[in-house]
Amino acid sequence: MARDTTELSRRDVLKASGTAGAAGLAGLAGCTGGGGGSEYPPIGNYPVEGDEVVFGFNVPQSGSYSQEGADELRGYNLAKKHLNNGGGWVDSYENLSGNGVLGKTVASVEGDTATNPDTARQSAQRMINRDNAIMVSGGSSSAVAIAVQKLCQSEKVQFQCCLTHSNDTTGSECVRYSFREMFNAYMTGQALAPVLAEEYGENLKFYQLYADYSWGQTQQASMKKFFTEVGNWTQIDSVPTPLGTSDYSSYLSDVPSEETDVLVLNHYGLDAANSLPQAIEQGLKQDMEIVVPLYNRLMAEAAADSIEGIFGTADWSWQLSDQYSKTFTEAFRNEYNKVPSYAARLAYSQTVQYAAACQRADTFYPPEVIKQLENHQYSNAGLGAETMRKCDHQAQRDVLVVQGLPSDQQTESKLLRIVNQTSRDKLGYACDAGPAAECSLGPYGGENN
Amino acid sequence: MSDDADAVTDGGAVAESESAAASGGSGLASLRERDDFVVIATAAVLVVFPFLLIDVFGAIGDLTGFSIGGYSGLPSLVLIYGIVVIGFNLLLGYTGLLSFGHAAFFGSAAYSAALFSQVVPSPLLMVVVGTLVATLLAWPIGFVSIRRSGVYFAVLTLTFGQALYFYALGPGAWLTNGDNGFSDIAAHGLFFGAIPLEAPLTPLYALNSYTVIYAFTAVMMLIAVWVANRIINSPYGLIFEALGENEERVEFVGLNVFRYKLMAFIISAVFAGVGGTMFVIHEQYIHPTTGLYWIQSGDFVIMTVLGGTGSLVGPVLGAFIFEYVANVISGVSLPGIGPIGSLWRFVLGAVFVFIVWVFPRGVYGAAEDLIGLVTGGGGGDDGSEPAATDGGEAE
Amino acid sequence: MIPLQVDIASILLNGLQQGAIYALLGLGLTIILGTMEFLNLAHGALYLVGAYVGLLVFRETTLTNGLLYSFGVTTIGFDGGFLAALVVVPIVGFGIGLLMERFVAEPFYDRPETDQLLVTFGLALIVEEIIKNVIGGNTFQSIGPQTIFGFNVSQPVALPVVGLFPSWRLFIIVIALVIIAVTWLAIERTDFGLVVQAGTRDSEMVRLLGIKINRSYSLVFALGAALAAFAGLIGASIQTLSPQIGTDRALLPAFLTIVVGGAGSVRGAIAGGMLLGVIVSAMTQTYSQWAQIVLYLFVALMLIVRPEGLFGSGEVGE
Amino acid sequence: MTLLQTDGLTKQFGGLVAVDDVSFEVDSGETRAVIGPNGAGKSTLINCITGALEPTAGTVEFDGQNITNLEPHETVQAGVSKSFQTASIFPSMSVRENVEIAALAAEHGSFQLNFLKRLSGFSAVHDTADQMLGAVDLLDSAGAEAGSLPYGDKRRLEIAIALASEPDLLLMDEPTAGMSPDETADTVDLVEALQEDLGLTILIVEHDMEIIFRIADRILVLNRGQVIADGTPEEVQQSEQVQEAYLGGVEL
Repeated sequence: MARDTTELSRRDVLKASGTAGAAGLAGLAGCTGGGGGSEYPPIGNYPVEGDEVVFGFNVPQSGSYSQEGADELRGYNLAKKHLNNGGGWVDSYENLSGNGVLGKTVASVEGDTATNPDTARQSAQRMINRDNAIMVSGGSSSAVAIAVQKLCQSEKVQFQCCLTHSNDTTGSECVRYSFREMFNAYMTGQALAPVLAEEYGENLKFYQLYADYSWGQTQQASMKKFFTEVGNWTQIDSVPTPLGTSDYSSYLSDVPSEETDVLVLNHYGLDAANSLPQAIEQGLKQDMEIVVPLYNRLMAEAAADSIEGIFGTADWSWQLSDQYSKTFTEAFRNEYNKVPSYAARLAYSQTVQYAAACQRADTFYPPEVIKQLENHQYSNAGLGAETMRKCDHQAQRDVLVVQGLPSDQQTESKLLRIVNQTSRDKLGYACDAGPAAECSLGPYGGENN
Repeated sequence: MSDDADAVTDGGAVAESESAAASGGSGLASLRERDDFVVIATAAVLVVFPFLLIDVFGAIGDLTGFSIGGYSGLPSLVLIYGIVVIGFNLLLGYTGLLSFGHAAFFGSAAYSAALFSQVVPSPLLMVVVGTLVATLLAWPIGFVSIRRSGVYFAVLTLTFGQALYFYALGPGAWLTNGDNGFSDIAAHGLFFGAIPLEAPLTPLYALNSYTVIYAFTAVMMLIAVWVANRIINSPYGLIFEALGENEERVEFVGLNVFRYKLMAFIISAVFAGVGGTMFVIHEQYIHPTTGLYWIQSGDFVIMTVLGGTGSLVGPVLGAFIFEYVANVISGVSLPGIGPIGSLWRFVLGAVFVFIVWVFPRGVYGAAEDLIGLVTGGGGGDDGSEPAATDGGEAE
Repeated sequence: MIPLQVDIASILLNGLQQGAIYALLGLGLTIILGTMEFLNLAHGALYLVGAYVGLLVFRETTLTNGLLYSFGVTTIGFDGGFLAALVVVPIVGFGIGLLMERFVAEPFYDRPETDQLLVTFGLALIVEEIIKNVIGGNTFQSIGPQTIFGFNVSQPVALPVVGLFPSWRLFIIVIALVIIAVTWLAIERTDFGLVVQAGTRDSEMVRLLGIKINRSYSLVFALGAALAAFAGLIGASIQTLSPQIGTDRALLPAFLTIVVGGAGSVRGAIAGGMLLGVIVSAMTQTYSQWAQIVLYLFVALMLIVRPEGLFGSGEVGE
Repeated sequence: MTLLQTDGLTKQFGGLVAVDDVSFEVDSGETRAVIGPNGAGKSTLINCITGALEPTAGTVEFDGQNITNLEPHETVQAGVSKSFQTASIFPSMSVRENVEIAALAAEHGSFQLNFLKRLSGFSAVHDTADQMLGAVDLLDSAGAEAGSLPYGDKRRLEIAIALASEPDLLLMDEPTAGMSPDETADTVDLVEALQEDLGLTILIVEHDMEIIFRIADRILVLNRGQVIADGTPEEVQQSEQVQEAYLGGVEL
């Protein structure tokens, strides 16, 4: 855990008394002094003692999504730097001062989710119990996000979703203590289906492969729903592949090439960087179109010579002309001399949004911070006007439809072409429809919930 | 053969001759023999353990600047794995059978207890149901595996664990919630929710490391130690040890080797089952990777051998070292090197190879030899293989 | 759906390709286990090392985390191409095998089986962690070549029944089968091979007969290690590389192969590997979620019904 | 009256017939011997009796009960105990524990679910163990580790283990193999002593003629798996077949 300063914990009462011997300690009783603005009762890791507040950055440093994890970490550390010393979005947020949050400098601990929900949960547990993190964020597999947000709900510690696209995260598995900036599979279907119907035509037959966990499952369900509704396509089959598979030859040789018009690869990160090139290597592109519904720049980079003409959707792109996008891309490029992927944007914006909410609530007391985030209208996250909806904590925002560039037009950082930015009014669903219908958030945690 | 139920003089005339322990009958050794000493000693350690690990280590950590203190969940986790490895040691240390599939019993107990909690949210009943499922699973698996030995036994037990793992991950997801892990466990308090598990045991601030869940786990650990100690001091202890050394001779003294080895397997599975249910009550979450994957079975082996297969308590020490390195040392940042972070498995691997190479009888065995040397008791016996136990000492 | 015979043909072809890797792994493990009765759980680590050495030799790779990265090293490896890797990797494997036999295996020959299992289990853990922390925990792309021996292998080739099949995977099957055949001949025909065969039958007898055994022990161990490293190179040319591949993709399949084939039997390792490869590929193309489950239950059934395996002599590994 | 009887006992390993249609009896209280050159099938015969090997044909009856297809532990429970040629003991367990485990099996049968009962409370087991250790005068080193005993003591411990099973018939597989002359003499006296005070029936397998002729009541001579003579030491000595087998053979 990269700790900047020595760990100050609730046991500083013991240290203050200096008695190391076990004997006399039993008699020591005392209430917790210190911690600014502590008119609220203690809950989770609140109140925050000392002059520091700890954010937990729990990212995949190994496994299929390790590339996305590395970019997330860059986004998080950039946000921490700006929160403590100013710069980037912090300068233009009216209630962020640029010297920490509520007078406390932001310290961070890092953890490795290893793209595995169980490892992620243990790592988050250590951040909460041992490092007293007031907020945990990160991850790029929905199974990880769901596992960690459930832990945070029971430990009453705020969770800011990073890269998780499954409908379940703010659907059947939603919790009060978690907010998601990223769009979901349902919105991908809504944005992508019209573009594909127009590009490839109607009444086609499609075949799906999907990563066999929460994201893949809900993604292939949404694809089927909207491809059939919008383009009147029919699904031949939808086959699960274990997360982390790297050899897709058996699955791909099972695809009926004469019958299939469109092959949908619901894979992400390095899984997609394996399945897409292997599909092309096996000559499937000659008989059918291939679609990778969820794209990111790192995947495109890893499979650069296979993405030509391949459609997909993305959360954000550095090529957007929005003022906040420009500031963020510039700050990121100066710090790491490379262009940010949307994994970094999500990490950065979720951290800064949390800090702003704490400032607005003028306390770290979780229930108050949650109320500040709920139904918060904002347009300072690089995608124009957005609303963090109260009923399922899912951000209502635009979605980008993108297409892979041919190799000759690709530059070191420009690999995808933005086809269109589908506006949020043409996307989403009401609180009692789609995934939100299955969501029941759970208590705030304080007595007034 | 006359099956006369001879009069059992409970703890009566200990007919053992005076030179009880091989390591020169010092007073300590004969004291250790008496059955309840082990239980009292364990109880004493259990009372002090959280305070030692969290508060004292924490205070030392704050003084020295290294965060070496434990945190509130750690003591229970160590005891849970302690329960599992006590049982596992009866199979590996005493009977000499190395299984690579005990996660199957740990995980199946955890999942069945979690599912049962939605019907009856009582931790106590969860332990009963989970352990029952593990035992029912252990009987057939044991029955077919016990006939093999050596690498065949290890691989055979491994295959059952892996089959369960992939079932829980894929096709069994309707039951186990697959890769998302099972998290809606409905039991949050003892006696149908009356006493919340997470609540501190006493209102005293200085004792807030003692939670109800820790007390519940400590009691289960105490029972496990008591049962294991009775088994080792029963005919079974003698027979398991003999099986570990010369199976053919055991057959030729007229004992049914197959059924005793099967009992060793089932008993170790019961301990793993209890550990599994306590794990799910403590964590309120279970995932195939922790519950059923073969790496978890491998961790049980590491803990047992690291601690020392030659004694009852040794493996628990191994469980402590393993969990401490995994959860605390991983948070320490050394001045020169920076954060240890995920290097902890490297630290563990190095320590493990060193122990197996130099101290085949594990940390506990090494400590015992050291004490033997220090007290001039002629030193502990030189049992070189791990399956060896101290001669006459039936601790 | 797909006509039946196309399905079966592609199952067999994919099975052969996966089976070839299993056979290479099993072969290495079984001659070590058979000759020296030494249980080597670090066999997977040799596969891992072979893959990473192949990566370093084959192309320049950019790092994103790990110790080297923190020291400012952002790209490692030199553009040697696949040919160089084909030569270098087995040699490196052979060298490591010699060292391992000398410093790890020898002190443990007369220690009980559980000790051998545990020290190599710890060693595998250390190797995996060193690679994970030095080169970084993330996953690298596979290192399949574009052209080799003048053939362009990046395009799929049209095969009669199967239809389009990646040509590089055909090459893998050929290369692997050649190496397996060469190894089999070396063991069946040469006098060094005779020692290996005698060893796999009854290693004590060989020692008693006074054959200068420890020199050939290190040769056998080195050969086994070279085969594992070579399997790592081949595996890494079609699948991604990460520090975890040593256990999931190499160690478990190697042990499953040798117990199905019969511990200590060279023929058994080859047959066992191929059989398991076909089972996995058949299940993946039919009920993919059940593939691993059926694989493990098949091995369990084999161990119960025919404990000595297909060609085993039964007394090795008991 | 006959205690043990084999009828047409045969054991084939593939083509090799190790024991070929052997029928012989052992009367209770008798010291019976089986001799023959190496490879005559003596050990195979014993293994077929104890159940370690499954006979290809023929039956074995003990005390009127058919024990042909019993597992070794069932044969021991029936009253047939065996002491091994190689001192098969439990090296890192104490001498006392080595004998106690056999006494335990004798007292409580081949399997019990008494895993919570305290062993120290089994006074009958401890008494038998002490009695047997006394019989082979190893009582003073009862607490020592069995592995640390000298070879002669290990062989005597081995016999004590066999005795602790309270057998009616004791099979002794070359008890004097690898022993010095005076150790051999002690063992022979021990066997004779056991005969008298325990009233034990003993079946000794040996290829050392000189001992056998001194202590055996009746001798069965085997050669290449077949019975070539069966009778008192005197009768066996005169039979030409025995002389021819042994003259032709290496020994004598």
